[in-house]
Amino acid sequence: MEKINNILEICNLSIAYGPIKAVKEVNLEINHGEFVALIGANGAGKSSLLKSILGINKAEKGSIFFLGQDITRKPTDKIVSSGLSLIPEGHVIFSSMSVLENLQLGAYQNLADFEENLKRIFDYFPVLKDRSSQIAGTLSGGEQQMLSMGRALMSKPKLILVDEPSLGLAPKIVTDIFNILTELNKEGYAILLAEQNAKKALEGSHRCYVMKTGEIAMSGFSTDLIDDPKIRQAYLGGN
Amino acid sequence: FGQEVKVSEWNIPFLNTITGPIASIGEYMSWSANRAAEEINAAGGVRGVPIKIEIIDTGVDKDKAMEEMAKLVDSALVVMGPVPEACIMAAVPIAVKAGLFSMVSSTSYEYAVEYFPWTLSWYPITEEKLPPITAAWAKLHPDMKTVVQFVENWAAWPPMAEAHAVGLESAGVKMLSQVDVPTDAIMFEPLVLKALAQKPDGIMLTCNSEKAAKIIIELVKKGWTDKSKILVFSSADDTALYTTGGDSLEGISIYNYIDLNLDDPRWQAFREAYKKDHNGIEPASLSTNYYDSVYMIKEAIENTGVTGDPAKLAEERIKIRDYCRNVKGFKGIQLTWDMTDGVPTGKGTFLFEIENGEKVFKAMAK
Amino acid sequence: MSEVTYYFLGFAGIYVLMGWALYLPYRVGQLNFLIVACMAITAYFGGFAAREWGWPFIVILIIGILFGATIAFIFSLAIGDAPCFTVVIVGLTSVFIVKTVIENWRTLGGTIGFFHIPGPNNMLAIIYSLLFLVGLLVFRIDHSRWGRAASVVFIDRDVAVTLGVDIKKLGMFFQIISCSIAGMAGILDAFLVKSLSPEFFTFSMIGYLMCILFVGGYTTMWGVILSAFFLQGIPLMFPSNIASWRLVIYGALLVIIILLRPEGLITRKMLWSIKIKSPRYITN
Amino acid sequence: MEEEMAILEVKNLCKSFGGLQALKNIDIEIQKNKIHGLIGPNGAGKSTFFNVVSGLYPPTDGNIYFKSKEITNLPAEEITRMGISRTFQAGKLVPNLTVLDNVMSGKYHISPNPVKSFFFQPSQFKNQEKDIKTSALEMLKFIGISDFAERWTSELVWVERQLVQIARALISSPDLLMLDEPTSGMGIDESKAVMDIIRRIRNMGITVIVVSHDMNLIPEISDRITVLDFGNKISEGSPEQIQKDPRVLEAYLGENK
Amino acid sequence: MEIFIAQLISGLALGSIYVLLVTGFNLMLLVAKIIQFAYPQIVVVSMYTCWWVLKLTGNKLIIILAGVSVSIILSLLSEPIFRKISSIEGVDINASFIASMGIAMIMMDIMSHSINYGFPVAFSPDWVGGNIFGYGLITVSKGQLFALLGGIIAVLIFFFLLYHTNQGRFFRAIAENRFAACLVGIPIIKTSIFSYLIVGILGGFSAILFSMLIGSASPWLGEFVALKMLAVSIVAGLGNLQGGLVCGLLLGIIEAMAIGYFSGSWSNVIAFAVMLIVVLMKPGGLFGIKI
Ligand SMILES: Nc1ncnc2c1ncn2[C@@H]1O[C@H](COP(=O)(O)OP(=O)(O)OP(=O)(O)O)[C@@H](O)[C@H]1O
Ligand SMILES: Nc1ncnc2c1ncn2[C@@H]1O[C@H](COP(=O)(O)OP(=O)(O)OP(=O)(O)O)[C@@H](O)[C@H]1O
Ligand SMILES: [Mg+2]
Ligand SMILES: [Mg+2]
Repeated sequence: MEKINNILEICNLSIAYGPIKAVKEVNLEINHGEFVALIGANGAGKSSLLKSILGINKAEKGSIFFLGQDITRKPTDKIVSSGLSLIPEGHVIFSSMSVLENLQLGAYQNLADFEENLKRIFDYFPVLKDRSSQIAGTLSGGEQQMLSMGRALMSKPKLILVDEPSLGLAPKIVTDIFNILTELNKEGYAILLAEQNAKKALEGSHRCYVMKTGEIAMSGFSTDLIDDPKIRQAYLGGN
Repeated sequence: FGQEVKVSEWNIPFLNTITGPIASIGEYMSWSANRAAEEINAAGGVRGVPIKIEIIDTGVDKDKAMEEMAKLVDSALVVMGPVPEACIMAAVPIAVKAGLFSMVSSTSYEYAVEYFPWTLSWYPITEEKLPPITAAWAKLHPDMKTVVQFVENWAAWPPMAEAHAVGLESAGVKMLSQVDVPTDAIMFEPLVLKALAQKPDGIMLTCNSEKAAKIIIELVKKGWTDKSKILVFSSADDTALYTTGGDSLEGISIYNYIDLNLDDPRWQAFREAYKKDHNGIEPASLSTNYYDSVYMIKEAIENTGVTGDPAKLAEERIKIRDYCRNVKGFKGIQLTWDMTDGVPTGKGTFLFEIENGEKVFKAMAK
Repeated sequence: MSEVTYYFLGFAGIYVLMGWALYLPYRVGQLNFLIVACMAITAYFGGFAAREWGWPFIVILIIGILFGATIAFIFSLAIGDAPCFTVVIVGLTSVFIVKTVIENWRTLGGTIGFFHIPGPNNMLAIIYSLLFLVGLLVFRIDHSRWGRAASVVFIDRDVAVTLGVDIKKLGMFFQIISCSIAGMAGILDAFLVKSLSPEFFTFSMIGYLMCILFVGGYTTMWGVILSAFFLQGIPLMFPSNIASWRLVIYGALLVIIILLRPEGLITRKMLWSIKIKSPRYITN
Repeated sequence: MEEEMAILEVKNLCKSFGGLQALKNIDIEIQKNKIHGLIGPNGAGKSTFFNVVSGLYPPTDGNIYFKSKEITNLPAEEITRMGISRTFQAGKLVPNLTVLDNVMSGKYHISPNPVKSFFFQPSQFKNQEKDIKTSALEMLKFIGISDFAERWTSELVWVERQLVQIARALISSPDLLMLDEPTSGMGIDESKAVMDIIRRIRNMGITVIVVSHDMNLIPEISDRITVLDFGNKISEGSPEQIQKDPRVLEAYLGENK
Repeated sequence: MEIFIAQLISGLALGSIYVLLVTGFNLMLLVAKIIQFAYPQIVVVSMYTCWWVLKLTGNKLIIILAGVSVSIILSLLSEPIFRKISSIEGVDINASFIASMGIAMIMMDIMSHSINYGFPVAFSPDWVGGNIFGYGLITVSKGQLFALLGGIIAVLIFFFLLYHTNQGRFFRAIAENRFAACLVGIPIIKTSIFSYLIVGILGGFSAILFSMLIGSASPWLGEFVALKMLAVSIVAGLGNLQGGLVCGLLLGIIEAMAIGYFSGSWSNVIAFAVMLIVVLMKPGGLFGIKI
C-alpha cells in the first residue's frame, strides 16, 4: 500500500558516460504533492539523474517508476505525455522561434486549454507577455530561463523536475521563482528541484536529498537538514 | 616465319569505360571485342593459340587510365583503347614513351593524330571525310537553302561541325547561325526556339544521341514536318537516340559508318547476336570498331610472325604497329579498306533515312 | 620503380596537396572548392607556357603559385568570412565557369584538349620535395595562433572576435594559402600528365577531394595523407570487377565514415593518445 | 590623482534592438585598477553593455573611451588588441582542443604570424610557441586548474569551463577584463575561489568589471557598483551605498522597504 | 515578340524544375536542418521507377503510386543516416552535406551501372502529352503547365504547413533544437519520419511532373540539376521557400534568354556568373536565410 503514495520512485539507478560513472545506485522517491529538493555540489550528478528520469540519458542499471508504471525504457515523448516535465539547466529554448511559438510548442501534449494556460504563464512571468513576439534567441539570459520554465508548465505536468532554475537569475527573480514553485506545489503539483542554492532549496522544500559524487549522501526532512551542522558547513557557507 | 609462338594465349588488354557516364558505350565495345575473340578462337585461334581480351575499366577517370596503362607498358604486346577522349590524352603518352602501340579505335582523327605513329586513326581526316556526306544530303534536298546546325561543345565535335558546314556550303546551302547545345542541357525548347526563329529549311544535329532525340521531339512539337531535312551526325547514332526518340525519329536522315542492312552473312550474324544480347536494340555506329580491331591485331600477328616472346617484346610491338598502320585490303565487318600511315582510305560514310523504324540507305560518300 | 608506382605516387602526392588545400579553409568552416578552379587555371597556364613559350619549369611553378594566391585574394575580399555554403557555391560555380571558358577557348585546345606538354621527366622528386615543404608549412600553421584561432572560429565567431581574431583576414589568409597550394598542384598535375582536357577538372574531382578530406579526418593534417594514398590505391588493390564500383565505394566510405567516425579516421584525440601514453583522466 | 584616472569612459551610450531600448543614455566611468560590479535584473542590459563595449554590437548612440582613446565603432578584434578582454555568459570553448590549447588561443594578437615566421625566422618560431605555452600553463596555475591542462574541454563540467574561460581571457594580459556572470552555477566554495581569483587579477594591475547576480559576491569584492534596470542606470556607488539604495532594493533584490 | 514570349514560357518551365527541387531541398533544411544534396537523385530514381512501371502497365494511377512510393522509400531510407548525424545537441549540417554527397554518388553510379545498360530512359509520348495551347511557336505543353502549377502550389502548401500549422511548428522545432523538442514531448523519431515522408511525397510528385516535362531521365540528370538547386537555394537564402520560388523561376528565365539571345554553351556561365555575383555581394542570399 506504500506504493500508492509514490508519484515517482527510483530504484538503484546508475548512469555512466563511457568510463565516467555519473550516478551510482541511487534510490529516491517522491510522494504526491510533495516538494523535494536535490542538492549537491558541482558534478554531483543531479542533472544526469533528472535527464535520465525523462529518458534522455539511458539508465545503465536500475529502474524508474512514475505513478506505479515502469518508465525506465520508455521514449521521452511517452514519459512527457504521462505527466512529467523537465525544466533543464541552461537555456534550452527554440532560439530562432518567437516566444509565443516556444510556448505553443510547450503545449504539445496538452493543447486543450491552451489559452487559459498561456494566461497563467503570463501571470507568472509578465516579461514574456511583453516579449511574446520577440525571437527567443535574443532574450536576455534570465528571460530565456523564464521562457524555459513557462514552456515546461504549458503541458500541465503532474510532476515537475526543475534543474537549477536560479542559474543566472537576479535575486528578486530567484525569490519569485521559488514563490512560484511553492505556489505550484500548493496547487497540487509535485516538484523535484535540483539546486546548488541549498539555502533557498531547503527553505522551500518538504524533503531533501543530498547528492555527493553520484551517490545520495544524506536525506531527510528539510527542516531537519537545515539545522544539520554538516550541511551548514558544506552547503550553506558555514554559520 | 619459322619461329614458334611463345605464349599459350594472346592476352590483349582493352582499356575500356564500363563505369561512369558513358558506360553504355563501353559495354557494347567490350561485347564486340569479345565476340571477335570468340569467333577467332572457335576457328582455331591466332597461330594456333587462343586470343583473350582483358577488359580493364578506366571509367572517364584520367588517373585510373594512366595507372592502368602504366601497368601494361612492361608486358603488353599491343593495347586496345583507352576509349574516352580524356583518358586517351592522359594515358597514350605513357604507351608512346614505352613504345607500345595503342588502338584508340573509337575516337576521331583529332586525338589519334597527336600520337602518330603509336596509334592509328579509325576514321579519315575529319575535314576530308565529312563534307562529302553532308553535301550528299543537301543534294537529296535541292529545295533546302538554309540550315541551322546544333552543336554540342564536346571533344572533337566542334571541328566535325565545321566540316559539316563546309560540305553543306559546297552544295550551295547557307549556314544560319549555329545553336550551341549545353552539355548539361535538360530542356531543349529554348534551343529549338532559337533555331526556328531563323526559319531554316533544314536542321543538322551535331550533339549527343539523347540530346539529338530530344531536339527532334521538340522540333516536332513546334510543328516541324519535313523530317528528312533533319540530319543526325554519326556520333549521335547511338542506342540512346532510339530509346529516347522513339516514333518521333520516323523520317529523319542520319549518317554513320555502318550499313545495318548490308547483305553479308558475317555482318548479319553479328547484328542478330547483338540484338539478342541487347533487348533487340540494333548495333550502334561505334559497335563494330573493336570487332575490327581484334581482327586487325590477329592479322598483324599472323602476317608478321609475332611470337609473343617477352625477350623480343619491343621489336614485335613495332612489327604490329607497322603492319596495322599500313594494312592493305583489310576486311572489316562492313567494308574492306586500306590504311596509309595510320589513316584509313576507302572507308565510306552512309546516309540513311528512317522509314518505318528501319534505316533505309540513301547515299554513300567515300 | 615501375611506371605504375610512379604514377600512383605522383597522383597521391598531388591529391595530398589538394587535400591540404581543402583542409586549411575548412579549419574555419569553409569548404573552398575554388581550389579546383585554381588548379585548372594554373594547369592550363603551365601547359601553355611550357609548350608555346618554352618557359622553364621553376618559373612556371612560381607564377602558378602566385596565380592561385591572386585569384584567392580577389575572391576572398568578398568571401573571406562568408558562411560555409556561400563559399561552396562560389567554388562550384567558379569551377563550372572556368571549365566552360576553357572549352570555348580554341588556343587552349578547346574541348579537344591540350597535348604534349614538355617538362621535367622525373616529377616525383619535385612533387615530394614540394609536398614536404607544404607539409611543414601546414603543420606550422596548425600549431600556431592561426590554427588555434581557426578552431575557435569554427565553434563560435563571437568568441573568436573577442579574442582579437580578425575573422575575415584569417579566412582570407587560409583561402590564399589554400589556393596557392592548389595552383602549385595544378602545375604539378599538368607536368605529370603531360596533357590537359577540360574533362580533367570536374565535379567528380570535387567529390573525390571531399572523400579524401573527410574519410581521412578533417581535424588534423595527417588524415589527408592517409586517405589520399588509400583511396588512390583502392582501384589498384582490388580486382577490376570490384574496382569498377569505386564511385560506389567512395560514396559508401563517405557515408560510413560520417556515421561511425564523424571526425574521420585520424582525429586529434587519437594523435594525442599516441603522443601521451600516460592516462590523462585526472579525477578530483 | 593617478588613482582616480578612468580607464573606461562611457558617455551617453544607447543601444536599441528594433523598438526595444536595451541601453538608455548610460554614463559610466570605470576607475583604473578597481573591481567594478555591474548588477541589475534580468534583461537590464548588462550583457548588452559588454557586447557594445567589446565591439560585438555597434552602439546606437554615444561614445566609449578606453585609456582616453575613442573606441566607439572600432571592430571587435581591434578593441581586444587595445587591451579589453571578456568572458561570455554561456561562452563556448572548443570541444576538441585541450584546455591548454584553448587557453593558448586567447593569446592571438601577440603571437607571430606563422607564414611569415615560416619563411623568414624559422628558428624563432618554436621558441615563441614555447613561450605561449609556458604563459598558458602559468595562467592555469594562477586560476588553480593547472592539472586540467591536458584534458579535453568537452569533458569539463560547467564550473570548470567558466574557469577556463577566465584563463583564456586573461592570457592576453588585458588592461580591462569584463566577466559576465563568472560564478553562475557555482556553489559557495567555488564562488569563494573565483572571488579570490578576481581579487588577485586586480592586484596584478588589471581593472575588472563583473556582472553577477550573486549578492554574496558583488558587494564583497566590488570597489564600486553600478545598477542597471531596463537599460537605465538607476544607481551607482560603493557597495554600502548600493545595498541601502531603496530603488535597488526594490528593483533588484525584491525587498519592499 | 513571338519568340520572346515563347522563350519566356520555356524559361518558366525550366524554372519550375528548379522550383520543385529547391522546395524539396529547402523542406529538408527546414524540417531536419539537413543539406540533402542527393534529393535530385532520389527524384531521378523515382522517374526511373515511373518509366519501368509505365512499361509494365499503362495504368496512370499505378505509375503515380509507384513513383511516389519509391521516392518515399528512398527518403525514409536516408532518415536513419541523417538521424545518426543529428545528436541531441544538434545537427552537424556540414556532415549532412558530406553524407548526402556520398549517397548521391552511390545512387548515380548504380543507375549508370545497372539500369537499362546505363542508357537514358524515355517516356512514351502519350504519357508526356502534347501541347494544350499553340499559336505559332508559342506553345504550352501539359507538362509545362503542370510543373509550373505544381511548383507554385508546393511552395504555398509547404509554406502554410510549416509556418501556420502545429505540425509544421513541430517539424521546425525538431530541426531547431532536438533536446528542447524532446523535452516538450514531441515524439522525435515519429515526427521526423513523418517529415521525411512528406519530402518523399513531394519528390515523387516532382518525378512525375518531370517525366511529363522532360520526357526522359538519365543517370546524370540528377547531377546536372543538383548544382543549380544548391545555387538557387543559397542565392535565395537557405530555407527560404518563397525566395526559392522566385529565384528558381528567374534562373530558368535567365537560362532560356541566354540561350535564345546569346549562346547555349555560355548560358550556364551566364546563369552561374549572375548567381556568383549575387552571392559575392549578398552572402546571406537575396531573401534571407530562414534556418
Ligand atoms: N555528456 C557527458 N559526457 C561525459 N561526462 C558527462 C556528461 N555529462 C555529465 N558528465 C559528467 O557526469 C558528472 C555529473 O554531471 P551532472 O551534470 O549530472 O552534475 P550536476 O550535479 O548537475 O552538476 P552541475 O551543478 O554542474 O550542474 C560530471 O562529472 C560530468 O563531468
Ligand atoms: N540581439 C538582440 N535583439 C533583440 N533584443 C535583444 C538582443 N540582445 C538583447 N536583447 C534584449 O535586450 C535586453 C537586454 O539584454 P541583456 O542580455 O543585455 O540582459 P542582461 O542584463 O544581460 O540580463 P541577464 O542577467 O538575464 O543575462 C533584453 O530584454 C533582451 O531581450
Ligand atoms: Mg547540473
Ligand atoms: Mg546577460
